[in-house]
Amino acid sequence: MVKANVKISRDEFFRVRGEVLATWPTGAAVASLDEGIRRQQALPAHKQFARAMSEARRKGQTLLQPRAGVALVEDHVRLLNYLATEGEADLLPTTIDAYTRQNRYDEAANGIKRSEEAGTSLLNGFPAVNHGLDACRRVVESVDKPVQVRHGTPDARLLAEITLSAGFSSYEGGGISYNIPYTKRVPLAKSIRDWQYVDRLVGLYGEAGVTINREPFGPLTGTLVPPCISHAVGIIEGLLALEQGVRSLTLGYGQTGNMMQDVAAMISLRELADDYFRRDGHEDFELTTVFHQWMGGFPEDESKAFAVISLGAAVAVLSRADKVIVKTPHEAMGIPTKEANARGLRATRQMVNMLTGQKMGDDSAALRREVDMIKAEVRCLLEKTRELGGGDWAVGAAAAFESGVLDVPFAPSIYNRGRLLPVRDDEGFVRIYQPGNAPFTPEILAYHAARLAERSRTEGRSLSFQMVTDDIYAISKGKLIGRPM
Amino acid sequence: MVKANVKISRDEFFRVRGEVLATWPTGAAVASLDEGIRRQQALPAHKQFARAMSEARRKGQTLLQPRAGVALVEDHVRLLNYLATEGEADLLPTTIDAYTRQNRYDEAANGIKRSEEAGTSLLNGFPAVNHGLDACRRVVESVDKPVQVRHGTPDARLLAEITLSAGFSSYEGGGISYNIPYTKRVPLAKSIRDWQYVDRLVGLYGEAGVTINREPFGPLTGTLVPPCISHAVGIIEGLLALEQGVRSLTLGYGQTGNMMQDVAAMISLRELADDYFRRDGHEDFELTTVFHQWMGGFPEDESKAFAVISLGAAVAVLSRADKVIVKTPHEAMGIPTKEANARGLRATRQMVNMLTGQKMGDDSAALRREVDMIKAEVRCLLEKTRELGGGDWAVGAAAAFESGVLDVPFAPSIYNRGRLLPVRDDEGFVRIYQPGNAPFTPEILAYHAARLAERSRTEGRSLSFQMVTDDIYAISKGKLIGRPM
Amino acid sequence: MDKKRATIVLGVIGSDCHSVGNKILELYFAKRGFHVVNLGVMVPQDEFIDAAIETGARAILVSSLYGHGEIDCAGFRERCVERGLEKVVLYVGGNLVVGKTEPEIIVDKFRKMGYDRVFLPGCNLGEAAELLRQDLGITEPLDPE
Amino acid sequence: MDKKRATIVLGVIGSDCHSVGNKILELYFAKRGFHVVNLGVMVPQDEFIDAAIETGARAILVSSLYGHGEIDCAGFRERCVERGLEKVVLYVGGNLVVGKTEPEIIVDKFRKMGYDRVFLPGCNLGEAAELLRQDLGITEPLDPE
Ligand code: B12
Ligand code: B12
Repeated sequence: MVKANVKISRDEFFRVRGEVLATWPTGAAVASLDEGIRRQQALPAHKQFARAMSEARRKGQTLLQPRAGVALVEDHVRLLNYLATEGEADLLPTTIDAYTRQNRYDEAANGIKRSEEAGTSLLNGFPAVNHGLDACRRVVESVDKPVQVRHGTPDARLLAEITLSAGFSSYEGGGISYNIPYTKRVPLAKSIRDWQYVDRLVGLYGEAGVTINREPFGPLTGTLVPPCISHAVGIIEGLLALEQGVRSLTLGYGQTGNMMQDVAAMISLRELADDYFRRDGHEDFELTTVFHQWMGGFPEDESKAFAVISLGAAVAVLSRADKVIVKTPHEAMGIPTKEANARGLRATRQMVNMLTGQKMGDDSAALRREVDMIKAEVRCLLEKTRELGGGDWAVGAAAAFESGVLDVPFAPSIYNRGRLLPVRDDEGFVRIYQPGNAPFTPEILAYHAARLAERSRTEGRSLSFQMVTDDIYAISKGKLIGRPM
Repeated sequence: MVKANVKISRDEFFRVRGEVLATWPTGAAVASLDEGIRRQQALPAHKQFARAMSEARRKGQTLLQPRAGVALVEDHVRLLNYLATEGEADLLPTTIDAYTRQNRYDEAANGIKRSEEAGTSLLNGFPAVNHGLDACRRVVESVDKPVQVRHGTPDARLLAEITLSAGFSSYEGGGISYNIPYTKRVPLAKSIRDWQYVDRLVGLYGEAGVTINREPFGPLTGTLVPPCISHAVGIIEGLLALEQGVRSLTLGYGQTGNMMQDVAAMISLRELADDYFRRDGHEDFELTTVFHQWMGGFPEDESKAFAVISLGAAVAVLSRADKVIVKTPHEAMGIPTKEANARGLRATRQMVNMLTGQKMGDDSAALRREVDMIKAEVRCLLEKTRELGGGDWAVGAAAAFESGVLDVPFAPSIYNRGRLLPVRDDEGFVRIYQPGNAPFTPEILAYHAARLAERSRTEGRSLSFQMVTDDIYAISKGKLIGRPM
Repeated sequence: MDKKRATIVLGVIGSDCHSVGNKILELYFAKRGFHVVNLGVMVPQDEFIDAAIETGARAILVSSLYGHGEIDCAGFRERCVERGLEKVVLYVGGNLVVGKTEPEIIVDKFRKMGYDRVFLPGCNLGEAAELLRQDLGITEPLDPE
Repeated sequence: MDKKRATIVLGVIGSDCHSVGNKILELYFAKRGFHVVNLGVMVPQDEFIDAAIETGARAILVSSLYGHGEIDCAGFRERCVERGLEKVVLYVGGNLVVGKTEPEIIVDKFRKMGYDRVFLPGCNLGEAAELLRQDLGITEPLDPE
């Protein structure tokens, strides 16, 4: 069996690097890694992402971060500054457009051109590769907060080279989480390999004393993902990243809407990740967490959207997330205007401020039971993955998806089995309805089945795909659970 | 000692009734109590307030009710219907204007006239007495939900006669809760007496088989009121009402913003009230509860207001309130437009729907400790009140306020001592900073002092009125606790 | 410091019971060195004027929160003049009209009614006190917050 | 019932990965009696057309969620005609443009591009299926939901 989860050698890295930088003309400008390192070293403390995350954790704060990106540089700078001032954001994003995510830089170029003509953004994000180093530097230098690249790119090597060189100090994504939910035909082995490159790049910055924060994408498809699945993926991506020299890791989780499940998920994520990382011999890392406000379909009505946003904000604090990713009242409709984006942030800010320091149910036995249940589930998935990989997480991950040991609900990738089906139980916990090939113990499956039977009974109907569909629509239609009328 | 908490005799009631109806020309139209009873009997089931409350309790639902009232009848009807359809309200209000609340019907008449001229409401509510029976019937008949009178009237006898006769099926207020926070110079003995009249009127409807719902006003001044104080007042008003024959009682509580305190408050309110009512020999009553979204100063920013509204909605459900009174994003600024009112309702609806059936921390020991603490506090206040009244709650209540045993923070009434001062502790619980003459045990005071000492330590400043002021402003400035910058 | 201890009359006009802001205003202006005569809530126009005459107050600070401000505050300036308080400084503040309204419209409306300055709910009390100092021609600085 | 089992091609256009609505649409239209060829996400224009030609589909249902609809969907009608699908019924739906936009503007824009019907995210699938039945000239009623 090939060993895949090994640190990429310097030689190999720089060999590949030449190829990567050559894939688009703007790559040439970042040829010197040292210049990038110097720019990172020159970043003032308050613009360093890893430092902000670490301080938040130390002080027990929950930092606020929006998503935002538009086609043109000056508009993007204006947008970010607006979100910092009017939105009271603590951390800034640069969300990348969907062409760039697929390395379709020619289409991104067309999008830029058409946006210039239209005088408004026709792209759903900031095409950082096309704009290149100087424009990215302009972004980082024009704002006064740490900035992160947020995207969904299976091969994000060139994007990383350019943005990190420009001074972005955090980079979202991972070889699984930016493949399975975001693409159709990219083999996992390839995206994992390409993300090892990104992590190795971050590791090289690290060797020069620059800590770049890395954040695997927790929510996956954002749609009824049982916590154990996203935790398993996040922990594997964490292990892969640590191997390449990443030190500042933020693991994420997307809200399901049941408060207890969400709090339990955040607790178990922290505990499990710490455990798995140490068990594999990693010591020198800083683990923080991010909670994503509801990632599934939103209600169109903006007042209702505010309630969804507010619940996410509340649970972020109650679950002691170090960061919360904020949605907007425009979510169901389209990319938010800067005003709508700031409105989501301000609602979140108010909730976060009101609840900071509050404890609700921390000593609950029911909560602890859910924590233990999630942990047991994740262990089933991860132990089998480890086994499939003969101890190698990269090999194991690819094999696990191939066999359906890991299976992300509703994902577009052909490399995802798509046989596991989730559904909500009678209290709204997302449970396993059909496990597909996921290797849960009979006890775990019995627990899920028992909870789901309660719902069947309440609704007087049996479990079915109709119920799953009803649950997918539920929050957008004003409920948590998709019950029949 | 006079016995005051006794059922008003029929004879006395009807003697006084003559005087009451004569205080304004519109009184004449409701001279026949039987006609009112017939109209109430003719109300379809889904428009009966007591029934709606009782069903909500049985089904574990939290019903939504806005506040709303404008000067002119047709506008008011339009407003209520809008709140039912666009706002998805379960229960409708008719909020009475402030002149009517002070029985200044001539000024209300002027307000109606000026509103007609201006083509918009210049009154802060619906002047039901001036409009009289037929207009009130029109209101009840034009909507398809139960309607309640919500006001703040120390002498609400004529208002009750007219509105109940017209088919309003719930009546808010009480001799203490609609005096102390709402007026300056009305003696308690007088307002209690006048409210006994109202309760007796409700009792007479009850004797004819018509259950009118009654709701003491829980939040009092809405400003940092410790739960024990509003509970004591609510329970006394409940006892006074039961004595006069009221059967459907909804006790209320205004959110403080600390989730655990709020949930504990709602649990203790139900348990204590039930206990006190039964101890006094009442058996035949139905007790439900209402949770008021934050009643203090709101943030001006509407997005932030949505977060405050959403937190209130969440806690209403988590605390199993049978009803939630909904604020609006215009709260800080002025009487809401019907659109803004509906927006508050829709945000609340979404939150209520998402959380219904969820349990968060129900089994928490820390929560139970707060429940027990509130109960012990209320018992101190109520036992002393009982003692001061020689077993008579009406006499006791007046004496308790006179001596400062009962003392509502920041109230305008000269019959309220105003020596008790609340302030938030380090987690945002509203605690007793200065008890004034409130007869808490040394243990209770020590508990409060210890919690407050924690805050002192965190903030590095001693307790002071400045801290109280900071707390009054806090939520409107985006925080729960008024900490120095 | 006693020189600047100018007397001011404070109260909430009409049938308005909102007492919280009133208590804060009393404490605040007293702290900054004014001599505050606080009439509390539910104060008729003539009670303000009586108090001002009685105490020789040079300013009247009217609050209205509950929405009837437009009705309650009308004619106050004329009444002051009628009763001999030609020079009294008249401030008004709070949620002055029914409904969320553009600040400019509110300020304009109450300026036209004869109020010297108009304050909205979110106003900065420090600025208000400073303006009052100027309007009363007090030359010493105010007491610290 | 087999008569109305008209073939329709379904897919999410461009670089768009939103797969949830697509899975639901597939199941829904199949349930109502259509024969659905689902191409999944990230489908180029020509792949839609290839599939329609291959399967003899009479309608193409295009989804675009991610905001690039305006760019990705342009010229599709012309391309269909070019490749001999003069009569194919073209539907489009989803979050078709970047940013919250008035429904009329969106519908108008895509109608002008040659789409027969334009659906917004909150649309009722029952109505869409019914319209499709009519547009395809199917006379029998659809299968029940
Ligand atoms: C879940 C989600 C994701 C998941 C998707 C996982 C997956 N693989 O499916 C993740 C997190 C990966 C994701 C990624 C992105 N997303 Co996204 N996502 C959503 C979200 C929250 C829900 C979508 C969903 O599943 N809805 C539930 C299904 C059932 O509804 P639906 O998709 O709308 O489909 C129904 C209808 O539209 C209709 N319909 C659709 N097509 C057609 C066609 C016909 C003919 C008919 C009749 C009906 C019809 O019927 C469907 C079934 O009922 C929406 C916002 C929302 N709706 O709340 C944003 C949203 C669609 N995403 C958006 C964006 C921009 C992105 C990204 C580019 C990231 C970014 N910049 O923020 C990337 C896309 C990358 C890429 N290459 O595509 C934007 C699109 C903006 C715009 N149009 O202006 C949205 C609207 C959010 C927003 N307001 O910014 N997203
Ligand atoms: C608490 C409260 C109550 C409590 C009051 C308890 C009490 N006795 O004080 C209760 C629940 C009893 C109550 C009752 C009513 N209320 Co009320 N209440 C509020 C609330 C939520 C907070 C008020 C408060 O205490 N704020 C905190 C203090 C510190 O701020 P403040 O009062 O604004 O005062 C500050 C500033 O305004 C300024 N200021 C004020 N005056 C002046 C004057 C000068 C010269 C200066 C420089 C500054 C200044 O400085 C003050 C200190 O910082 C407000 C809405 C809000 N603000 O969020 C509604 C509000 C004031 N109430 C309102 C109404 C209508 C009523 C009722 C008529 C009921 C109803 N129809 O809904 C009754 C009033 C009955 C009556 N007779 O007056 C409306 C007024 C609407 C309008 N203007 O269009 C408001 C705005 C709510 C709303 N949006 O509908 N209320």
